[in-house]
Amino acid sequence: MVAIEALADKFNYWVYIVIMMIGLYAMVSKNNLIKKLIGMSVFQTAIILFYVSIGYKDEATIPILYHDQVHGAHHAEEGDHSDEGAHHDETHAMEAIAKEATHHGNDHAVDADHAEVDEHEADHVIDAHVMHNESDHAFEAGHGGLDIDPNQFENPLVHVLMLTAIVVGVATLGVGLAITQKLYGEFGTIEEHEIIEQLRTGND
Amino acid sequence: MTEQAPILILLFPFLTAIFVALLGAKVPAASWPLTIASLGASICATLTTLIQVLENGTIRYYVGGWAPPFGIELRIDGLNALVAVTVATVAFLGAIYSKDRVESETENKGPQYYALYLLLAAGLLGIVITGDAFNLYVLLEIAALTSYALLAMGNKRATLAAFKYLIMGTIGASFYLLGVGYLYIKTGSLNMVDIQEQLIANGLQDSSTVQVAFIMITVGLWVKMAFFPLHAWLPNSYAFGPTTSSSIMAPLVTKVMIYVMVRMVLTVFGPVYAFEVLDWGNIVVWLAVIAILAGSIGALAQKDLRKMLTFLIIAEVGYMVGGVWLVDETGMTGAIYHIISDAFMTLCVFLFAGIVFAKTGARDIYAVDGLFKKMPITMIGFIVGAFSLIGIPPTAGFFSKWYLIQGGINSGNWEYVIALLISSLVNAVLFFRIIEIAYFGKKPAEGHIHHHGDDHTKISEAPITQLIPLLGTAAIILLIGIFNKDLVAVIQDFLEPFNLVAGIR
Amino acid sequence: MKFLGLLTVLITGFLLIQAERDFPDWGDVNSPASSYKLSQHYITQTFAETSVPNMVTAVLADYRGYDTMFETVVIFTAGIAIIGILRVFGSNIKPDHPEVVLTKKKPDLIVETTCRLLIPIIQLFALYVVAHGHHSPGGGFQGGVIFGASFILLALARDLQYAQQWVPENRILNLAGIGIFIYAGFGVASLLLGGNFLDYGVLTAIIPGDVKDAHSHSMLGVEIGVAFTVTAIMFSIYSSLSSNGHMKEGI
Amino acid sequence: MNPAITSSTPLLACLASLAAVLPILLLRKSPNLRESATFVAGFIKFGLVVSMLPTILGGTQIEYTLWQILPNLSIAFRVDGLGMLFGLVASSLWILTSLYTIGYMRGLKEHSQTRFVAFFAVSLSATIGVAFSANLFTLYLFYEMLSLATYPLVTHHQDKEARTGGRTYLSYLLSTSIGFVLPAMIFVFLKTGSSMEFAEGGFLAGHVSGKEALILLLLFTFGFAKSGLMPFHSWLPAAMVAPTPVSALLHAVAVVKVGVFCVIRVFTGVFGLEFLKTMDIATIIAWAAAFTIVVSSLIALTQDNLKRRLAFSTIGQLSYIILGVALLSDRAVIGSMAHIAMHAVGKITLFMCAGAIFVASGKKYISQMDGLGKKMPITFAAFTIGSLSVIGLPPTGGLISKFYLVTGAMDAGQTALLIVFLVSTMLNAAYLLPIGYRAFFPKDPELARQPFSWKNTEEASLPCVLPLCITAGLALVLFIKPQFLLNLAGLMVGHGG
Repeated sequence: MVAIEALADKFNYWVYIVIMMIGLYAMVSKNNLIKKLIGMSVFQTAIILFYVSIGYKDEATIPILYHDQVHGAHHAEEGDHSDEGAHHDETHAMEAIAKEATHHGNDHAVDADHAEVDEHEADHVIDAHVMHNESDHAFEAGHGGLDIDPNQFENPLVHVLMLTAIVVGVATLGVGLAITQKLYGEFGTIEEHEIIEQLRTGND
Repeated sequence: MTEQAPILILLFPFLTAIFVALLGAKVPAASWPLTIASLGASICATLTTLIQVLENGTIRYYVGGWAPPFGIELRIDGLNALVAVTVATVAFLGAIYSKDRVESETENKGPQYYALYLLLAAGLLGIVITGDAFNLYVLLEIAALTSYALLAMGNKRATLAAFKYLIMGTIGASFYLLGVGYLYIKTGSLNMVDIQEQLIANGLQDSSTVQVAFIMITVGLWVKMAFFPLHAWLPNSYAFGPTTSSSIMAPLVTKVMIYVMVRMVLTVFGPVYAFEVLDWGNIVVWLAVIAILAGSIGALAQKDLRKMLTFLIIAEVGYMVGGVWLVDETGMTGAIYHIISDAFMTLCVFLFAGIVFAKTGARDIYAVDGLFKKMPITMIGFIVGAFSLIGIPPTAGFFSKWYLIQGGINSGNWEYVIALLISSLVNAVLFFRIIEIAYFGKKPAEGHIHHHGDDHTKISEAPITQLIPLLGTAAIILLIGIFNKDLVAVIQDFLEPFNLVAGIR
Repeated sequence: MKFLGLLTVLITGFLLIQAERDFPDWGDVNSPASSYKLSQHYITQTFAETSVPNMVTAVLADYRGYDTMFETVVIFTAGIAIIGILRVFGSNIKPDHPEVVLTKKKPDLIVETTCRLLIPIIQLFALYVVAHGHHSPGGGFQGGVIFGASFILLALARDLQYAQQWVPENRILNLAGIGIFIYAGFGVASLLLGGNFLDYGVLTAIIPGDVKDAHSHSMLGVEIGVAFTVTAIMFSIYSSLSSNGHMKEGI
Repeated sequence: MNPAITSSTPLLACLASLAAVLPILLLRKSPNLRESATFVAGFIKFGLVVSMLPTILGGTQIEYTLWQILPNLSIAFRVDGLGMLFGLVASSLWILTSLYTIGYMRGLKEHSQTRFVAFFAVSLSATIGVAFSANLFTLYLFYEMLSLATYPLVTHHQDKEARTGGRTYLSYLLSTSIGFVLPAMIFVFLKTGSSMEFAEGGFLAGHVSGKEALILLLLFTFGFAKSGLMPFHSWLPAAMVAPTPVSALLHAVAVVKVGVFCVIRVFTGVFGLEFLKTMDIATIIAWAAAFTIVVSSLIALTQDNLKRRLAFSTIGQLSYIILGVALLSDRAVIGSMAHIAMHAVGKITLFMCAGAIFVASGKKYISQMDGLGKKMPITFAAFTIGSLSVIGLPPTGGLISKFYLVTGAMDAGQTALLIVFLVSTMLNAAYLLPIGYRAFFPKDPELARQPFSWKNTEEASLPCVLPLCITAGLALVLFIKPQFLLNLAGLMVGHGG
C-alpha cells in the first residue's frame, strides 16, 4: 500500500525514467542510425520532462504575473509602503485572497479552475503567506513591496533551463542528421553494421 | 578594463567566430589572421586574469550584474586560471598550424572550419571559467557540437566515428544534465559554490539523490573524457578526422573534461563528500589502472601513427582520473599539473603527426622513414614531446609523473604506481620505435655502409606555419617542466583549503 | 550489443529509481527547488527589478542572459556545423548517392494560394510572439521558429530555389550572425559603459527610462536578436538537410 | 660535514662541452675547425676540473645550486673527492679520445662526423654532471641525459646491426632507470622529505625499515644498469656495435663508470656504510657482483671478437668496483674508487688498440691477430701494458687498486670473496695476455720466422697511436704516483688512504 502511494506521489518520475530508458536503449542497441537519433530525441525529451516536473507546484499557475499584480505594483510604488507589516494580520490576508479570487474570475478565464481551488482552500494560502514571511524573501529586496505569493506560480527557472535544453536537443539532432546524410552519401546505407563491414573489407 | 578580463577571455574568440563565419563567404583569406588575432587576444586576457588571481585571489565576475545564485557568475581561482591559459595557448598554436592544412583537409571550407574552431575554443574556455553548473552544460554542448562537425569534415571513417561520438557525447552530456537536475531538486541552486553550501547546510550527505547525482555527473564526464571502458568513440574519431581538428581536440577536449571532473569533485561536491561519504575506495583507482594498461596495450597494437597516439590519450586520461582518486594532495597536484602538461604534450605529438601526414600523405608509422635527415627541426620538436610522454627530465611529463607517483606511494596505491611505470616504458617503446624508423629508415642496410661525406638527402622542412607551433609547444613543454615549482605552487595554493593532505580515506 | 545495451539500461534505470526514493513529492510546494530563495526571488522580485511580468522571459534574457546568449550560439553553431559537414560548394560536386534528385515542382494553384494567404499571417504571428514575450508565453526562440517555419513552408509549397529567392544563403547567414551580434552588442555596450557584460542596468545612459526600463527594453532587444538567428538557422538547416548540401532541389 | 665553498666552477665544467655543441654544428663544413672547437672545449673543461683539485684535496668541497626545480629539490652541484676523481678521469680521457676520434673516424671515412662529435660533447657534459651532482635528483637527471645522448653514438652506423644493438642498449638502460631508479628515488624523497643531498654517512638511516632498505638497495643497484651487474649486462656487448672511440670512452670509461659511480654514490651518500653495516643487507649485492665477475670472465674467454672480449672483461671489472663497495670496509671502498681510475686508463688503452688494429689492418677477431705485433709493435706494446693494468700486475696502476680491494676483503673477513678476486685475476690473465703474446710470438712458424724491422710496420695514423701511447704511459705513471688518487678516495671514507 505504501509502495503504491509512493508510486502515486512520484509517478511523474517513474514515467520519465521509463521513457528515458527506452531512449537510451535505442541509442545503444539499435543498428539503424536514424533510429539511434530517434532514441536520442526520446532520451533528451525525457530529461526535459523530468526538469519541468521539478518546477510543478500544486495549484500554481504559469509564471507570468497577473495583470492586476503588475498594476498593483505601480500602486504600491506610488502609495504607502506601510502594508508590508500588515501581512501578519490575518484579516488582511483574507482580503488578499478575496481580491485574488476576483481577479481570477474576471481577468484570467484560463484559470477558472484555479479560482475554484482558491475558494475552498483559503487557509492554504494563509499558511503559505505565513511561511514566506518566515523565509522573508518576499520583502528583503522588493522596493515595490509586491503582493506576490511564490506558491502561486510555478518555478520559472526550470522552464528557462529546458528552453535551453530543447534548443540544444534540436541542434544536436540537426547535426546528427547531417552526419547521417553524409554517411549515407558515402556508404549508401544507414545500417551501422553494414558500414562497419564496408570499412573492414577495405576501400578506404 | 582589467576587471573585465574574465569575460573577454571568451568574448574574443566567440565574437570573432561569428565574424569569420559571415566574412568568410566574401573574404576567405581573412579567416586565418582573424582567428590568430582573436586567440592571441584571448591569451592576453587569460594571462591578465591569471595575474589578477595570483594577486588578489579568486575572481568572481557577475555576468549581467546579478549576484549569484540569481545570476551566472564566472568564478576563477588558481585552478581554472591555469587551465584557461593552457586552453587558449593550445588553441592558438593549433590555429597557427591550421593555416596550410585547412584547405586541403576540409574541402575548401576554411571559413566554416575557422568559425567552428573558434567556437570550440570559446566553448572550452567558457567551460573552464564558468561557476554555474547549468551554464557549463550549455558550453559543453557548444564544444561538443563543434567537435562533431570538425571531425565529420574528415574522411569516411571519421564521419562514422563522429556519429558514434555524437551518440556517446550526447549520452555523456545528458547524464551530466540529469545529475545537475538531481542536485537542483535537492538544493534548489545551480551555482557551484552555492550547491556545495546547500549540500552542507541541508545535511544532504546521505541523500540517495545526491549520490546518484554524483554518479551520473561522474559517469557522464567519463564518457566525455573517454575513460577506459567508455572510450570507444575516441580512437577512430581523432585518428581519422582532419589533422587540424584533432590537433586542437586531442589535447583539449579530454583535458577540459578532466578539469570539469576535478571541479565537480572539489568545488561542487567537496572532497569530503566525494571521497569520504561515498568512499568508492580503490575502485576508481583500479579502473584507472585498467585504463592505463588498456591504453598502452592498445597503442602497442597500432600501426597507424595518429591512432597510436589516440590510445595514449586514453592511457593519459587514466593517469589523471587515478590521480584525482588517489585522495592525496600530491596526487591531486599531479593530476592537475598533468592536465596542463599533457595538453601540450599531446598537442606536440599530434602536430608532428599532422606535419608528417602533410608531408608524406601516409598515416602509418613508417611514414617517418628517414625524417632525421629530411626534417631535422621537426624531429627536434617531436623528440621533446615524445620524451615528455615517456617522462624524461626535465620535460613536463617527467614532473607530472613525479607528483603522480608520489601521490600513489603516499596513499599506498602501489598498483597505480606500477601501472604508471609500465605505461612509461610502453611509451618509451612506442616512441623509440618511431625514432628508430626516422633514424635508420624503414629497412636499414645489412652490414656497414660508409657514406662518404655528408648525405645526399635534401633537407625539406615543413612550412614555417607548421614549425612554429611545433617548436613553440616543445619550448613550452620544457618551460613548464623547468618552472614547474611555480606552477605547482599555484596549484597547491588552490588545493590548500580542501585539506586533502589530511588523508581523508 | 543488444545485451550490453539492455544491461546498461537496466543498471542506469535501477540507479535512477534509487535516486527517486529521495525526491520530494510531485508538486510539493516545500520541495527545495520551490522553496529555495532562488526560485522565490525570481517569482517575487522579477517585476520589481526588471518590470517584466513574464518571469520566464526575464530569467531567460536577463538573470541567465549569459546562458541564453550561448543557447543562441548553439543554434548558430549547429547551422555552421551542418554547412561544414554537408554543404558542397561550387563545382566540386562528388557523384551523388544513387537516389533520384527531385526536379523542380510545378506550382500547384491550391497549395500556392493557401501559402500566399498563410505565410503573412504566420509571419505576423511570429512577430507578435517575439514582441509580446514580456507579457505572455513567447519570446525570441518561439517567434524565430515560427518565422523560420514560414520560409520552410514556402520551400515546401514551391521548391527550395524559389524560397531562396527571398532568403538567399548568404543573406541567411548574415541574418544569423547579426542576431548574435545584436545580443552580444547589448553585452558589449554595457561593458563599454562600465558595467559587467550583459548588465542592462547601465544602459540607462543610452536607453530612456529608469533602470527597470533599461532591463525591460534590452530584453526586448536581445529577444529580437535571438529571433533573427533562430529564423535564419532554422531555414538554413532545412535547406542543407533537404538538398543534401547542394542547395539546389529539395523535397 | 665537510667545509664547503660556493663557486660556479662545477657548473662551468659541466657546461663547457655542452657549449661546444654550437660551434661544432656551425663549423660542420670545415672538419679541422670543428675538431679544434672540440679541443678548446676539452682543455677548458680539463682546466676547470683541475683548478678545483687543490681545494678538494684540501678537504673543502665546492657547491653550486643552479635552480630549485621542485619544492625542496634543486639541481645542484657539489664536488667532493669521489666526484673529483671521476671528473678528472673523464675530462682528461676526453681530450685523448677526441684526438683518437680524429684518427679513427677520418681513417675509416665515417659518415655524419659532425653529429658524432656533437653528441660526444653532450655525453661528456652528462658524465661530468653525474660526477658533480649534489643530490640524487640531479644525478638521475644527468644519468638519463647520458643514456639518451649516447644512443646516436652507439647506433652511429645506422645499419641493421646498429639498430638491434641500439635497441638493446636503450631498452635495458631506460627500462631499469624508469622502472627501478625512479620509483626508488621518489620513495626515498617521500620517506625522508629531504632534498636528497648526498651526505657523508648517508641520509636514509632512521627513515626506512629493514625490508624497505633492502628493496631500495636492490632497486638502486640494479636500476643503475650502466654498472653492468648481471642480469642487466647484455646491453654492454650489444653496444659494441658502436665505432671504437665510443666504445673506448663511453663504454670503457664514461657510461659504465657512471653506472658504478652511481652505485658508489648510493652506497656511500644515500645509505651510508654504517647504516648498511647495521642493516646487513649489502651481502646480496656482493654476491651478485662476485657471480658477475666469475661468469663474465668465463664468457670473455670464449669470445673471439676482440671488442666483445673486452666488453665482457669490462663487465667483470665493473663488478670489482661494486663488490669493493659492497664489502663496506674502508679499504675496499678506497680500492673501488681507485679502480674507477685505474681500470679506466687500462681499458681505454685496450679499446684504442682494438680500434687502431681495425683501422690499420681491418681485423676484428683475435684469431686473425697472430703475428700482428710485428706490423704494429707500438700498438701491441701498449696493449700489453693495458692488459697488465687490467689484470692488476706490476708495473701498472691496476695493482694498486687491486691491492686495496683484496686487503679490503680481508678486512671485511670475507674469505670466499677473496677467493673470487684471486680466481678472477687468473681468468683475466687467461683471456688478455695471450692476445699480446700471440701477436708478438705467433704459433704459425711462417709468421714467426719473419724478421722484424721498423720499416715493415703498418701502424695506424698518428692521431690514433698517440693517445693510446699516452694512456699506456698513464697506466705506468699511476703505479708510481697513485697517491693523489688515493687521497681523493680517502676523503670519502674520512681519512687519507
